[in-house]
Amino acid sequence: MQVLLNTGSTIDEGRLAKGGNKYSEDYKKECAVCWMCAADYATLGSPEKVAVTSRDGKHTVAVYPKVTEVMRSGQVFIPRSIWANVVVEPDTFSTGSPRYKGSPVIIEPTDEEVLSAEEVVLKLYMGGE
Amino acid sequence: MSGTIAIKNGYVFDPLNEINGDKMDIFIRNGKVVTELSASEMKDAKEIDATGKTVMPGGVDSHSHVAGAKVNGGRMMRPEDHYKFYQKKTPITHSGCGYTVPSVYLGGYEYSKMGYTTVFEAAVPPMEARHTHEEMRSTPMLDMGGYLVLGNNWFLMRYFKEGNIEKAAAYVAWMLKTHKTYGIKCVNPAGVENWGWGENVGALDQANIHFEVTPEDIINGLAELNEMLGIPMPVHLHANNLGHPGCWEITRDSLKIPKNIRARPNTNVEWAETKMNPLRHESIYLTHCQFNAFGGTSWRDFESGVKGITDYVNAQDHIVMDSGCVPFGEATVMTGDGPAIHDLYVLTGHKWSNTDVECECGSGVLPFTYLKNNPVHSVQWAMGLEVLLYVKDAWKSIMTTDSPNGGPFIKYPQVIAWLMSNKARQDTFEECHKWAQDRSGLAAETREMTLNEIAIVTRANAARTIGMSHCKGTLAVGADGDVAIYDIDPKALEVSDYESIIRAFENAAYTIKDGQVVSQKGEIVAIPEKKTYYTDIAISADDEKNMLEDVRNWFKYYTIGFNNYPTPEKYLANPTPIRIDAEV
Amino acid sequence: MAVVTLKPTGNFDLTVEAEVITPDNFAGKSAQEIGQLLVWQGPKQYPLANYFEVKGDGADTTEETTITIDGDVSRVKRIGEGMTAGKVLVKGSTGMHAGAEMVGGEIIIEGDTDSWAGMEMKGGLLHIKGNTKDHLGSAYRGSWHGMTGGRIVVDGDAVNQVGGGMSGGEIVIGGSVKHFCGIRINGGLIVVKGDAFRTVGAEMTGGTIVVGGTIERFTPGFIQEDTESDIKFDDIECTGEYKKFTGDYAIPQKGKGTMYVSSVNNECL
Amino acid sequence: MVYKNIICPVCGAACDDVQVDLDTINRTIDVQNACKMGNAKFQEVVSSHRIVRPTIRENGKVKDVSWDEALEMAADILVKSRRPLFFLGSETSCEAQEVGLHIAEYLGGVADSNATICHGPTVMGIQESGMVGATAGQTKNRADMIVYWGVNALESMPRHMSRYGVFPRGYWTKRGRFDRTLITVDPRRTPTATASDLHLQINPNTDYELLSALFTILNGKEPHTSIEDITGIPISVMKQMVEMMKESNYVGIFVGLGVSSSYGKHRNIEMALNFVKEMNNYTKCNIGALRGHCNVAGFNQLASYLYGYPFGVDFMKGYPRYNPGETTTVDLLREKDVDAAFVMSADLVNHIPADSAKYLTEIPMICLDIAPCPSTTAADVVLPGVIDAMECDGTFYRLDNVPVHFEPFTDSPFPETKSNEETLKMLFEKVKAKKEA
Repeated sequence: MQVLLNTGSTIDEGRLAKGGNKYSEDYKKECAVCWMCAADYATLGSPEKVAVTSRDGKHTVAVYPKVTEVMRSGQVFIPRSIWANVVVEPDTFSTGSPRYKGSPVIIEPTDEEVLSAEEVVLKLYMGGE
Repeated sequence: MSGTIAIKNGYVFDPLNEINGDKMDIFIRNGKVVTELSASEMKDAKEIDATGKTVMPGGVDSHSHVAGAKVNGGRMMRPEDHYKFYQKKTPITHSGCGYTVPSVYLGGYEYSKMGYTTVFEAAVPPMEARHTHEEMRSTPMLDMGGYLVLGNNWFLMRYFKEGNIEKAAAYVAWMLKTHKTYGIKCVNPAGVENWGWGENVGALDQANIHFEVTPEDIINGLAELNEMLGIPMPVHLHANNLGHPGCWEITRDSLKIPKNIRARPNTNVEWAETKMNPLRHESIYLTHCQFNAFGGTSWRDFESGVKGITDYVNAQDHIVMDSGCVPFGEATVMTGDGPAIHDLYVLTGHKWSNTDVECECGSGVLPFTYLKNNPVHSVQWAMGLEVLLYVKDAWKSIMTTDSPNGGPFIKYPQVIAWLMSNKARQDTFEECHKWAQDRSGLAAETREMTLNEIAIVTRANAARTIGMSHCKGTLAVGADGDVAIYDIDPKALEVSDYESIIRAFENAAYTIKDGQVVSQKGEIVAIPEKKTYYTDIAISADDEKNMLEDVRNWFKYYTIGFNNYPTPEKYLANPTPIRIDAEV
Repeated sequence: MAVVTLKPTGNFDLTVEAEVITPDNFAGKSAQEIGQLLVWQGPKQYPLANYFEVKGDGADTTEETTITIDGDVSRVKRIGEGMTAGKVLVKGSTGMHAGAEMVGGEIIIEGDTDSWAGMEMKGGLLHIKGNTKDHLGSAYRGSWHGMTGGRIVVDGDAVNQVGGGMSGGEIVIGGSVKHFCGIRINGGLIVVKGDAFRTVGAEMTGGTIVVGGTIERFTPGFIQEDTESDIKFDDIECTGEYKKFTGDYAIPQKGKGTMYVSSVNNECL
Repeated sequence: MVYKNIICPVCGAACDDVQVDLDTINRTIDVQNACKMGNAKFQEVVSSHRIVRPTIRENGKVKDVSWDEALEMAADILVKSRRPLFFLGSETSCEAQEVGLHIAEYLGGVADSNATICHGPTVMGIQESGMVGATAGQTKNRADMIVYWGVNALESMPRHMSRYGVFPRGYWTKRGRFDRTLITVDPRRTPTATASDLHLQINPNTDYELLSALFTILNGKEPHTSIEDITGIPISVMKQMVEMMKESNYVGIFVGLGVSSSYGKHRNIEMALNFVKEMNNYTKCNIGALRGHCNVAGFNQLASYLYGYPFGVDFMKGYPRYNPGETTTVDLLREKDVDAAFVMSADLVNHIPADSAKYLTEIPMICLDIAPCPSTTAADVVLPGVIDAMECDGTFYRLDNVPVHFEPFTDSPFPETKSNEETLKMLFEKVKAKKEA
């Protein structure tokens, strides 16, 4: 399903990041999460995990879904974090600032493991070092 | 020996010392002017042959916008001002950019190249004083200080309404020390507070909203407490109604307010041995007169109103003023007068920035281009020069462009040329809109300033006015060894060849600071130490305690805590307090 | 007419700034002298010959000098910057700022260009046969004065901010544009033959914009005045029926800009 | 020991009323007045995960080294680089950033900071339009209407509402929240939106169009009807909003990344700024940005006064140049146009898109930080950071560009350095020595 990805802060994302706990389980539970409305979640088949893929298909990341009333259909939200940024569009519109708000992405059910922040760096960015 | 130098055979112009183009030598030892150097000192000293050259004290700018929040606002919002005007780094200098709002390094170098060694920032918002000081600290080549903006301060307005001048004085003494600033700046008194509600004031007797004080109350109150405290400089006034046709009248009337207040500067310092009395006798220092001297009633019948002001100034002894000249071309207008800049936005539709500062003051910034074919701009050009040429006694005037409001300070050489050469003015009349001739009296003015008068309006009087002539603006024994040597032979000078005047003042042959050559023919050759001056007034502990009780009470209206409000000395380069024992 | 051919041979791992590649700089120089002209890569300058095989001498005059770049120079910036006459032919794609501030002469780019092509252009012709990116013919950051003269032709697509702050000259886009085409223009002509995504003519206060394709999201501050057919601007012809709008009324006291939008492709407007 | 009036070094609010009780024996810290984020950061002074030793990566293995060795290797990387990127993050002082700028200038590199991936477009909008703003106390004392546009203040700057925006009792707003109307514009129904009197739930990426329509209404014209479908907001609601604003005595608008980071970027902000400028012909109206990192405004101020440009400053040609999209971090990395990076007090790998982050992990990278994070994991040299406002003094600029001087309540845990400023000065000395050798 193609949706628009919004990213941004949540209070606990802020608490964990500012507290230097980016490698904690709590951080993963707070941030490796894709918020969506119930209808979209049902359309996906109510999966345990979803894969989010950038529009160009180059980057995919597995996260947990979270169903919430604050989202509208066709829009998802991932707290600002490494998981979100794997799929945020790197084009900056000639401004230096990538599309943290409103990047088109594809979401689908997945069985892939949800990686920790450290694993994302090591596996997705550093070639599995 | 560092800071030791002999400048031989130059034509010296040192107005405070009554030296008018005499051929003589200047000696500096350890950064200070001395009568002579001993033979052994001469061996180690640098010697400069100034034969056929003009020697003046280092230039002093008593009103320029070079550092602080609003200047930086101008820098930040104007990349288009910078991208074609830049300088590369050298082994000793930093790089920089910016034409009307240069970055701090570039600004310092550019002033130094013109022979300036001392510059005072015209407006320091108290709450943002740390910012101003950070920028001054980073500005190379120049000794500096800043004036604290106090004309719409809540605490003062409350004291003035209560008629409590003693507490107001105690507050000002505390504020100058707290923010390490030098004197009192008063911008659009009572009007800027009204701008907090999108309003202004229009008359000297119009009380503002809520605080119910008038511009007259504020000007009078500040001038009174200024002299009670013995502050080195007079109250520095940016009058009401700036930039509005017809504003010259309110300006003249503002100048009348402190007529009977006696100047009592009480600076406790060692004075250089000048022949003239270096102490100011003025109770008010009007800034950028040109912008406050608009005549007419609208833009259609706009004309110069300068004469109305200069006639009054010529007849009185309590006023000194700077000009705010308009040399045409790119400018960035920036002032503590928020509503004035809003009016310019309405007029032009340009980029416009504004920052209101809680409980204190405000500011506005707007890019501006003065065009020779624009009728109003061309009159403004004439007016700026009228201000300087109509004031008969050069000791009542100072040359500025209110940089970068009328134009950037790098245009000073051009302004000097217009002042010295009637031909330069006539040639410009040829190029600009005919209103310049029709709506001002400049075309008929034939006065040509002498080099001595130029020395008065560009250094001696600037230093004297702000109470810095104990060390600046003169080459008297004991003064700082700040010297500018220009490639002008006064004996051979033809003022009709004004291009040569411009060239000479653009790049001093030598700029010497504290006895060290720092720039030479437009090249920076050394980065000297610099000082930051501020006024440190001792008042009675009881007065301070009583006043601070009020201040603490009202501090809840700030968003910064009382303990985090002051500006620590670490923000100053070589903090240099000017001590005053107040007679409060 | 003399042709100087530059064949890319060097290492372009970091981008190269080569504002020196103009007929003005090449005229009157031999191939060897041209090879000694300096370009930037990072904070250092190197001879042009480190990056290009140079063949042919420049003509005596700028007008008669043609530069052919025979290959892909998509990591070379500022080709033809500020040129006043002569011709540059690029048989590939270029980096940013191609033909920026050009005053005269002709640049033909057979491939694509990166952003800022023809920035603040004053005269001449810049013809991009492929696609380009952002800020085509626009003003530098913070300035409201972009292109003032000359012509830019793009056969393919442009992306964002086409002609920002333009006050003269013409830009003709054969393909489509995305956001803010004609932002803040106050004069001149922009013709987009294909589609535009959104914010066409935003903040315009003068000048003319023609969109032949579909505008997906219309700029709200425009008001329809009229319908016109087969409009013509000197040699630029736009056939078919157009709805004529004025705007942008989001900018106070103005609304002197004209926007023509294809009737058939924008029925719902 | 209890310390008062401590400044919180977390977000742009720069709250200066934090009270800290530090027990150095039991290594505990109790913090009053700070929000959740602030409190978490203060715990870093005593945390167990703090980076305490410099490390380098050698043949893929990370090992502890002395400060001198780490600085030597860092200097080597920078001097060998042909075009280094200096990412001078905003979670440290202006004083440290200044040294970083000087090194970048010296080496002809590029200096950038968090603004580039935060409110950079806001600054660019200001460059197109100017900004009519005020210090935070103006809204506190005067504002009877607050608009949060594209910002979830309750979660991104938790004390904004209570200290500056909505709840504080100011001079003319003695009843706090009751004296104010609150409007939120956000595509999400955030906690901030829920707390508002009016929520415009706008379609994503249509901020420019909505602002343009509001402006058209302000100018007395009717916006094109297609605007309702585009933004998802009825024109009648837009008119209501404009009327509410005009009828207020003082409107304070706060924008967040929702405006500057969505499609349109700086043009969105530019339009908001234009609207505010014109609104001042009807009532008093100011605008400000909520700035996430504590000193992100500081770098903008510092770089502007030292070199003329607020971020993305390229010293390649020996003088400052600026062109976002070309001289900015994400673009330089995506285009592989730098070959080494120095990252200070910012977790850059975490915060930029994959293409750029991946390249960053491929080139030599030096990282100065206080806690393990994706950037330190990928770094070749890690220098332990000193925590500003807790362990050393310095300067931040808060969200409204007011500079705040902070004093520490404890010392740097490292005998080798007392602040990040000092660490950078040591690094600069080594860089100069190598370069001039």
